[in-house]
Amino acid sequence: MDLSRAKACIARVGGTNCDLEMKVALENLGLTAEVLHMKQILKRGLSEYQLFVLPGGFSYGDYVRAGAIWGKEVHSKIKSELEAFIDEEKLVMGVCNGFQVMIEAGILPNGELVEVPKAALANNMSAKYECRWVYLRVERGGTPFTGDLETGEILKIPVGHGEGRFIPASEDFLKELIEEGCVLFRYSMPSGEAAEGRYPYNPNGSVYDIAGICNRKGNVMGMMPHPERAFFGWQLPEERNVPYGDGKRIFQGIIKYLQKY
Amino acid sequence: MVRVEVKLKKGHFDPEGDVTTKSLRDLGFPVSGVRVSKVYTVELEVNDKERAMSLAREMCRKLLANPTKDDFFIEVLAGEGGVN
Amino acid sequence: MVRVEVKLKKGHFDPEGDVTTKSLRDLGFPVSGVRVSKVYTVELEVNDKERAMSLAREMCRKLLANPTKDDFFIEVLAGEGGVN
Amino acid sequence: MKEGLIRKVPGVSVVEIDLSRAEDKDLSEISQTMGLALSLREMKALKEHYSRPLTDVEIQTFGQTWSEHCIHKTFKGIVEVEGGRRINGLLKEYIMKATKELNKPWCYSVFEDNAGLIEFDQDYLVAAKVETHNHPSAVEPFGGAATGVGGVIRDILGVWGEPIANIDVLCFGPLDLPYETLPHGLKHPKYIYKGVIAGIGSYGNNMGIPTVSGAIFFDSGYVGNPVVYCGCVGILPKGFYVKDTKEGDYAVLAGGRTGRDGIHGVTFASTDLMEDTDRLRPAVQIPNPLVEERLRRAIITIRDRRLASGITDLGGGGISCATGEMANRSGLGIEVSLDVVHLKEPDLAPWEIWISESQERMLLSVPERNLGDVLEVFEDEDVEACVLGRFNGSRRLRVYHRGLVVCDLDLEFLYSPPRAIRKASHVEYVPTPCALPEPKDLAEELLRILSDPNIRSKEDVIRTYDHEVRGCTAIKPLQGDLSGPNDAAIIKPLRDSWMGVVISCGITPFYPDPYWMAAASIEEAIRNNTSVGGRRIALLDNFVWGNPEREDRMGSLVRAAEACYDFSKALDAPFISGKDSLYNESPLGPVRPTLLITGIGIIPDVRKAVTVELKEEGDPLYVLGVTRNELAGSIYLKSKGLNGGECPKVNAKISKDTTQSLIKAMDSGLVAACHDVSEGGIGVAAAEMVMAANLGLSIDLRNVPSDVNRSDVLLFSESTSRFLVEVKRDCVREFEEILQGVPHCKVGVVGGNSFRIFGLDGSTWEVGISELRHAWRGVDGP
Ligand SMILES: Nc1ncnc2c1ncn2[C@@H]1O[C@H](COP(=O)(O)OP(=O)(O)O)[C@@H](O)[C@H]1O
Ligand SMILES: [Mg+2]
Repeated sequence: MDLSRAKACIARVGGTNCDLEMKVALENLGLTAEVLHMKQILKRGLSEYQLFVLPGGFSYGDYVRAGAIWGKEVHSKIKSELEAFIDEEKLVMGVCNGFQVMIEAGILPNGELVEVPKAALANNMSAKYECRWVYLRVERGGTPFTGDLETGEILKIPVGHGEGRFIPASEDFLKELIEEGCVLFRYSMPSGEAAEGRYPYNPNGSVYDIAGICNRKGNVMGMMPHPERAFFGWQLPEERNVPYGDGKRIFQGIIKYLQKY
Repeated sequence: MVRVEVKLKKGHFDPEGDVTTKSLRDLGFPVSGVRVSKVYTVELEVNDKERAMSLAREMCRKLLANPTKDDFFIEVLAGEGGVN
Repeated sequence: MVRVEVKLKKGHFDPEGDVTTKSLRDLGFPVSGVRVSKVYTVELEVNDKERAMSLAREMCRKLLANPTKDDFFIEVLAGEGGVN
Repeated sequence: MKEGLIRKVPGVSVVEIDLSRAEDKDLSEISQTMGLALSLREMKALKEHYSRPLTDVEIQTFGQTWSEHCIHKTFKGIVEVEGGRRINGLLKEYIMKATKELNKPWCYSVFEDNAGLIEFDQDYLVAAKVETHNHPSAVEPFGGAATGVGGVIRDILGVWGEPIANIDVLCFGPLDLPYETLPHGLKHPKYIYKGVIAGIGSYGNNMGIPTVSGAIFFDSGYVGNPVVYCGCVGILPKGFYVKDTKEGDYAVLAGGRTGRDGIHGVTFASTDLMEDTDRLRPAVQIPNPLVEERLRRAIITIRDRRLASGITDLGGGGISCATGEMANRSGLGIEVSLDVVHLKEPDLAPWEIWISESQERMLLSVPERNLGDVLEVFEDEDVEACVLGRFNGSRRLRVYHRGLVVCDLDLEFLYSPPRAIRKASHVEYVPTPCALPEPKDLAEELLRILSDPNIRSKEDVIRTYDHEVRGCTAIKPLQGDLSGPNDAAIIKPLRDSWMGVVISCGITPFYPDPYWMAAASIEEAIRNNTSVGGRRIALLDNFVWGNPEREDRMGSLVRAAEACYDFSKALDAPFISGKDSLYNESPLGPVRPTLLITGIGIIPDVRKAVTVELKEEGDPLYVLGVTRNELAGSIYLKSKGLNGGECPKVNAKISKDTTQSLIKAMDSGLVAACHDVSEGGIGVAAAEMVMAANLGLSIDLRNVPSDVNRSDVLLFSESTSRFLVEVKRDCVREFEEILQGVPHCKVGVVGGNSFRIFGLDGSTWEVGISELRHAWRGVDGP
């Protein structure tokens, strides 16, 4: 579709706090992005949007478990709306707290909103909040979110979270995720080999170094690292005299997809 | 009133517990391990023990616990506003 | 083994409990209030009940609780590595 | 107490106190039992003024409004210095005077509102404020520090600023302090340390404000009195700074509910921390960043829609101070009803509601026509709000409770408290020679110093703070994968401008002479700012001192304030805001006098910022500034348990010339890396540049501009006004030209995989990078 007609909805509730930088990144690529409170979403619905973003923050103070309260709210209030959205092969993206919300709402890893989540994002092995830049290996290029990337590419993007340790419900389920191409990003060494749990390359102790996953189709994606914080060159920790950072590549994938949508 | 204890499943890492263990040992306590759990003391507007129990179970399933990593234990307590 | 429960003192507002209450009500549960506390299950390398109790008290004083805002409750449990 | 002085008012929880018949000892007792912390002189002023009985609500209002925290009694009071000199207020005579005389057109609003405001560019203002939260953090480290952050964020909101960065500077007792030596009632430094850091991180992270700048110190002088500075920087469009409360406007209270938490926080901060800390129960505040996050959204919306005419935060003194101040500064009066306030618990007495310091609340003045809209904005963000009252022309503060007037005070009198008079005497620091034999192995000394708690990498703390959230952090506290310590942070606040706000700190609490300590702190704040490319620097001062009623504490305070005037002027950097926290005393004595200077600079293009890590093999390394034998208070001596030596002094001319030339060199693109030389001297600064880059360096001490004849002194002296600068290899000539007239010399070359030092007598030392890193960070990899 014509990009000028495409629209992103960045959702928020009390405690969401990474919505603006998300908007900046999307708008920089020519997308119209609106930040909507859940209350407004309940009134307006999602039909006018092609991209639904759950951004980072501390929704509802991250009480109970990070992302849990919002996740359950999503599940109880916009389940069918969001399922239809996903069915239409529109894009759903969760970053950091948004990813936690998706897990708790059951949107991921299943791709449909199941009541009992089949994974968890538990507290970091360091038992601390970790704000640092990590290396991500792209495990599956060519999905709607990695359309601008090839399998095996290494991205440098920061994380900032206290609860990001991905745990699948079972070994078998992990296998399933891997086999079906649902593991999208893994924490890696700068060289590209797997981090294999090594701190701080794997900053939280995620099983199988999982940093981001998607559904089978790839139109629903959640990740702990923040691509919107690695969008512009000046945001980068080292070489800052380049126009853009690696985070932009993920957004570019989105744009590509929407243009074809 | 119900008391819901949400605990990490056996065999799951408990980073907070590990850090606490270390701190306690640093302070000289003969501690070999700590597990940390959360307790929700919930005032329910119901008076029936059975119902309180089933509501609590439902609350765990719907919000308080994530079955991938958590176990939960429920105890129905007597008390004001709770079960008599 | 000892179980230490650390609770906000009465009169202190519990933001987590408050948010949890709202969320549970929102999900349709007839809940009028929630208080959240933390439980440390500590494996002690001592076998004497009295001593375990006094150690636990000391642990609360030094690390686990802040008497300014917390109450704590200690229970000595039997169990492996604990008091027999 | 005399019979019948106190009478209960029937029907409400209010008592009346008849001061007119009270004797001195009654007055003191009343001040004590009501927790007022008013002096006898102040109580007598009340007695004289009022022949009628005062309600507890009224007396508490005075207790709050006349407290050290709210009106800065000491800093605004008269100081009698030994020898008969009288200072007409430290603030006026020193801090504000420098700003006034410098008269910078870019200073927009200074020392007036909740935060200092300076121009960022044509259309935007930068707001900055730093506060302390020492006492609450000593009692409840997590909550104390967290609410400190929450409070200073509200100061920024209180000038309509959008918070963009947090600052935290912390001082603790030694973490390895033996438990047995801890006096009863004090908490162990480690407990305080962990709690404070968790509290700061938690609040900032939750609010989504990056914590980008700070420092951590350890010293036995902080065992009884930990120091917690929390700062916040914000940005706002110039035209949206509204402060125009009018008669007929409504007073709207919004945010968290009011409870018993923090009652008497103000008076608590104004008295010694002499008691068993656990007994000061009501003073602890429970942080609730979730509420403040929503409050922030609502306030920025109200600002952008221009719905309100004024705003202030609720800090010390709660509703009483916020309403009184807002009415007073607008030349108005106000009527307030306590019945509409949302409460956490039902049975609060009127005076408790009135002065409670529950967190996360703000007060707005709203014109009648906008009232509905304002309440709607709050509702949309799930923020509780109530219409507390209305401003009028009466110049009175009138408070209603259940239909009764429980407080009716004349604002004129309320805001003209008797001026405090303090006495000061000071014993000058006389340097004694320090008997330190020259060590043989400087490599060993360097490694020892690098692992000193005061020098060691603070990475394990810094990374628990989100310094990237908002996506505006151009220069981070830690540089690159190897976490080099940058000298200042840079935030790029606007989408379509390359300009950045440069945030730095200067704090040198170990220097024994208060005058030179203050001078060095100011100079360091400026130096750190310059190191990354900051200029046009504004300063904030934060004094943490002991009981000002003791002459010696006051004496050193005066000396430090004098230095603030002298060096603010000489270095051309105005103060724009600040705060003092006095009465930091404990059973172990007064706090180590500590002055934090925060520097807020700008940089025209964040892409041109300079970072700490060495860049290129073969580049020359320069030392700028002169190294002197100034070891007093240095980490080198301190880590050996030694005293004495000369205190580092500041030569303002050299300092100013150096920073100006350096900025010029940076703007010309000649500088590859830069690091300020401070704690641990050239040795530590150079080692940090090496570690940050994983690139070696050799330096020759014989070339360091200096009159010192010992290698260890050259390496570890903490003389001020010095920088280490890596100059791009082919820019040397141009660099030398710009640096003309400024002491500087090429001392080394980048390269290799070790740090090599050539001593004065021809001896050399070599340390591997990974050895350095093990000493400084405890680990080798990222
Ligand atoms: N010691 C000080 N040095 C410089 N400025 C000060 C000092 N104390 C107070 N101020 C200024 O006075 C104004 C009011 O300060 P303050 O009472 O701290 O406000 P608030 O109550 O909102 O925290 C502020 O602009 C502050 O910067
Ligand atoms: Mg204020």
